[in-house]
Amino acid sequence: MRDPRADFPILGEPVHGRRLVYLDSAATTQKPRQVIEAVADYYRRLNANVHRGAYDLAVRATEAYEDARAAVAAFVGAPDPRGVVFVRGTTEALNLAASSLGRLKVRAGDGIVVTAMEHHSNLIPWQLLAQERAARLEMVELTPQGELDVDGYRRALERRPKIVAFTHVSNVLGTINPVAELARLAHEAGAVVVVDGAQAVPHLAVNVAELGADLYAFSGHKMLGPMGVGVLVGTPELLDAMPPYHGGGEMIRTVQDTTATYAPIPHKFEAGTPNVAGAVGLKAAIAYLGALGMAEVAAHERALTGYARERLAAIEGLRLYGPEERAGVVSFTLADIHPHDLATIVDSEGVAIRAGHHCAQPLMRRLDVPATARASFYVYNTREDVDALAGALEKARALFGYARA
Amino acid sequence: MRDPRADFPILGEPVHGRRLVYLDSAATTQKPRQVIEAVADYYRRLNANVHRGAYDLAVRATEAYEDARAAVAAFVGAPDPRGVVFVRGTTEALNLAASSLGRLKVRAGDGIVVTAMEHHSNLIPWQLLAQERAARLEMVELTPQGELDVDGYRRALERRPKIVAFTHVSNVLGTINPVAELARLAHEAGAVVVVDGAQAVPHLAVNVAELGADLYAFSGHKMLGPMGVGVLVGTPELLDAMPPYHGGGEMIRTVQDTTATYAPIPHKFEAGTPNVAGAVGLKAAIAYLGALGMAEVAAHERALTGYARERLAAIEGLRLYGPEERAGVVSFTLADIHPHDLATIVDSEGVAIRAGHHCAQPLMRRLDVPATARASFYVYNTREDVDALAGALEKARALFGYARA
Amino acid sequence: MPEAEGDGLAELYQELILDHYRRPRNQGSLEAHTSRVALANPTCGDELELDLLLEGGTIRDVRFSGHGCSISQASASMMTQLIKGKTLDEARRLAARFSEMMRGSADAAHDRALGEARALAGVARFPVRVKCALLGWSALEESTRDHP
Amino acid sequence: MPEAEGDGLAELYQELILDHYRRPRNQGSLEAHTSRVALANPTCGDELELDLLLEGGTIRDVRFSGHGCSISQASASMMTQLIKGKTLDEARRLAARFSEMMRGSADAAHDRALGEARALAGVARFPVRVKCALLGWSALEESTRDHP
Ligand SMILES: Cc1ncc(COP(=O)(O)O)c(C=O)c1O
Ligand SMILES: Cc1ncc(COP(=O)(O)O)c(C=O)c1O
Repeated sequence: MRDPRADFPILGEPVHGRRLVYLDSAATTQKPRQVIEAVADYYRRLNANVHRGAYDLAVRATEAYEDARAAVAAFVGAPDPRGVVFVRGTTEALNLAASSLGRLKVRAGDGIVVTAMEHHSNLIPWQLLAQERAARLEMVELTPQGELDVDGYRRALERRPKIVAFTHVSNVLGTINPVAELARLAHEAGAVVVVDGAQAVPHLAVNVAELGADLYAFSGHKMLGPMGVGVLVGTPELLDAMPPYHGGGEMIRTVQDTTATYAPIPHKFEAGTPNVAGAVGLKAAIAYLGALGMAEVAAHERALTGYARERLAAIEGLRLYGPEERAGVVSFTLADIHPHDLATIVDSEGVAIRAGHHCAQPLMRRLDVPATARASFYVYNTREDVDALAGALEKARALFGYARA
Repeated sequence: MRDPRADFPILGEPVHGRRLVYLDSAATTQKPRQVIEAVADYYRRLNANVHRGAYDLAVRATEAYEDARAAVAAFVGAPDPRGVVFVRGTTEALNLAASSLGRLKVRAGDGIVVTAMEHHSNLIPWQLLAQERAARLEMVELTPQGELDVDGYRRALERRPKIVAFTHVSNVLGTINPVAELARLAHEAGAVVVVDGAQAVPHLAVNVAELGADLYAFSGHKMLGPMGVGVLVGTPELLDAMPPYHGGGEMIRTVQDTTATYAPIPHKFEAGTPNVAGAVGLKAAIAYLGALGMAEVAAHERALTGYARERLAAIEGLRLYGPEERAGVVSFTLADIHPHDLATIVDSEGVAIRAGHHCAQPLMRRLDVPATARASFYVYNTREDVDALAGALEKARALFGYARA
Repeated sequence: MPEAEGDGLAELYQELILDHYRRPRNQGSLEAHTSRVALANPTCGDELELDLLLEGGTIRDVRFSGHGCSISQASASMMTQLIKGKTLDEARRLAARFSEMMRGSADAAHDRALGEARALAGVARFPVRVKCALLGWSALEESTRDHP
Repeated sequence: MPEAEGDGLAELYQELILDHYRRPRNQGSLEAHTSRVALANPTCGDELELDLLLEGGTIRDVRFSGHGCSISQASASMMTQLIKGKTLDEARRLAARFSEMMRGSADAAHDRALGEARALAGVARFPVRVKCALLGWSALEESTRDHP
């Protein structure tokens, strides 16, 4: 993969007088100037509201917006751009899914299956739905290695749940779930499959059609795109059948005083003025990733993650979580130093890592830790970044009174 | 008011080889370079995910986000920034309000009151809620002048509805509703008051505390801000009592496998990664409007609207809709020329106006037209823009075979 | 046919189109109809209802009503002229041809089979208006979807 | 007190603080308590439970449990030392003083009334960590809110 660092202005901004070593891309990624410029350029040249204007600017803004939709569809292998719904991010996508699918499918006593490695965004919407509908929410456990317990998953399917929701890639352990297999099993059991792709689309070549997910969610801001734009991809048949989510402008066909009929997909799910600039920026991010090559991106991360696991494992008292085979996320704890203290200490060396429960409290309980420290990698990270992290962790050990190994 | 046109790069972009005369600010406004730069600068210098990081960048991003919240609170007179919830836009704000208030307040047979001048975004969410809860949705009619029928409104209140939702300013007629009085009456009847401020906050000095609205919604993109950010302002007491909307990261306190407790406001309503760059851009827009002076902005629009009404009324066959006293929105029809044709024709002169039902089909039925043409004004518009519109409308008359007056 | 020139507006609003807009042919409804389809263009609020009387695969009669811009009304009016008396297959061929013209095909724009509807060739230069010109044809498509 | 220097980390993680982190004073729970309050910092997952035994406006005994970073644990530990045996009014005055120190007040940072808790003055330089240092004090505030 070509070295893209020069494209990221923020990497030139010193932190505490040091070079920024940004290792928190699982939370949000930095943006290349190509994306920053695409957004600015949209506002400078073709900003207008979409879908409603008979004038030139509105036509061009609408084209830009629909081009972005087509680019997203192509990037994730969605056969039909009508299956691409723009939302704010993964969280909104999953709430939309839970709310609309819930009304379509879930009655009292019905089952909904999630896993113990879900981000809160793929858990709380199902909790709320289960509470509202008096449905049964079941959580599939993990193996000691931090992989999904597929036997437990099969058992959960025997009760024929209406909906199965799981993450493609764990944001804590890096575990990559066998989505195609899990989806096939769920379909055999008659369930609709909802996949949280927030940590997958940025890092792996994803093809939703091959995976067989009925609904698939991800965020633009985690894949070099702007904040405030994300995607729910669905099969047109399912989206067609689902009742609308938000009511408002753009999503209607005709409106009477107390009733309305709705527009075809995807517009049925896009009430109100969308984030057109965000979609345009996401398209630029997709073009950027496409030029790097998703296979190369994945290989780069794999190499870096392997190196990081090696370097970190050599630190005395450091414990790594999660399976060997994984995406570019490394969670760890170090002796009795609380992850929050670790984050503060490595920050003083310019190294940005995350500490906490990573919005995955059920998983934390299973790991039997209140929190972990997490380093996550992306296209702009290097082996030097890993070295900087390792060095900063040694400093933490020293501050907490541990002798150098 | 100082002339701000030089700040708007898009106004220098020719349309069909002509100067752009942008008269569709009620749909979305153009952006000054100060806002475009604020967004780009955020990504270049301090982008990170908020509220979760122990490192320097995350702290600075969080500060920027919370500073934006404080700026919004100050701009609309919200006494407490905790009452400012960031959303995508007015539509999401109103859907949040309907969903959460619905669960808090509305049981079968309860009443919800709206008006016949609502934008679909302040109607469909209440329709959906009424259908879901078997509640009664009542629509207050308008006077022939296009103002709210306050007697009808009082009668509707006699049935003691749980929720009253109305717009501050009509996006079609420009009618400015007497929000403070309407809110007082609704409160006396025991109702919660939800106000759609999408067309008010950009154009008038708004003070939500003085108005007495319990919930008040508006969009950043209609007030020089970026797309993908908007606001629901509420009294902290009401927001505290309201159940959460989206489930996900950031909005929780603790999460068990099948239940969770929620964070205090405003975070309870801000699940997932927010549009931090959008909030930062909105703050820049507020600073820009503040420097122009909202009183000056309102006066500028008033003068321009008066001039436009005068110029347009002089065109033979042209019919204006709505009251004399109004915000900077002018809806009209011209002889038998369909508004859509009008928009196409004036576009060829570089003049961007909107044609259609303006997401207000119930109002269109009451005006007894399928559509109107609409010109709307903002800080960058001038008398020359109005002249260009009037000239282009004469061209439309000529094309449709009407003799020059 | 006039060639597109200048801003294209003179072609868009040529007399024949305005004539169909102001005096639509085959306007109204058919008491005896075999199909009735109502369509709306949610963007601009145009509405159109199309009644067909089909007999043995032939369009015996056709009427339309509704309201909308000059393009949608004129196009529907011209369409009714074209399809009356035609077989379903012929009508579908015309619809396909008209679509091609809307996508800018010069060949289609010179196809005499399209009759007066060729006056609408200039709409191709106004992408947002293409939907208007297609509204009547879309109603036709929906009316005949379930026929062989 | 050591003055802040360099990156402030040496001050933040000085021995006294690590000692309280590793050997918290007054840890555990009180079987006989007049209040029990559990608080969490949702950002980092720190959790803390504070038991108080109040008698006639005086804090007779206090214990805390939970888990969290060195700052939150050390701060809670130091707090329990400070407030044990104090009246509610005195404890509230200490809480206010501690807050001032967290907002950077040099005056508060030299107030002997804060005892060992003064070692936490350096936290003021780490804004995200201020919440950690305040967690125990927030639990105290919540425990005593309904008392006169
Ligand atoms: C696995 C996973 N799901 C969902 C989310 C939520 O994404 P967002 O905050 O963009 O809505 C995240 C990121 O925080 C994530 O890592
Ligand atoms: C009065 C009114 N309400 C609501 C909206 C919807 O705002 P948005 O599209 O930003 O959600 C608009 C603008 O389209 C409006 O004019």
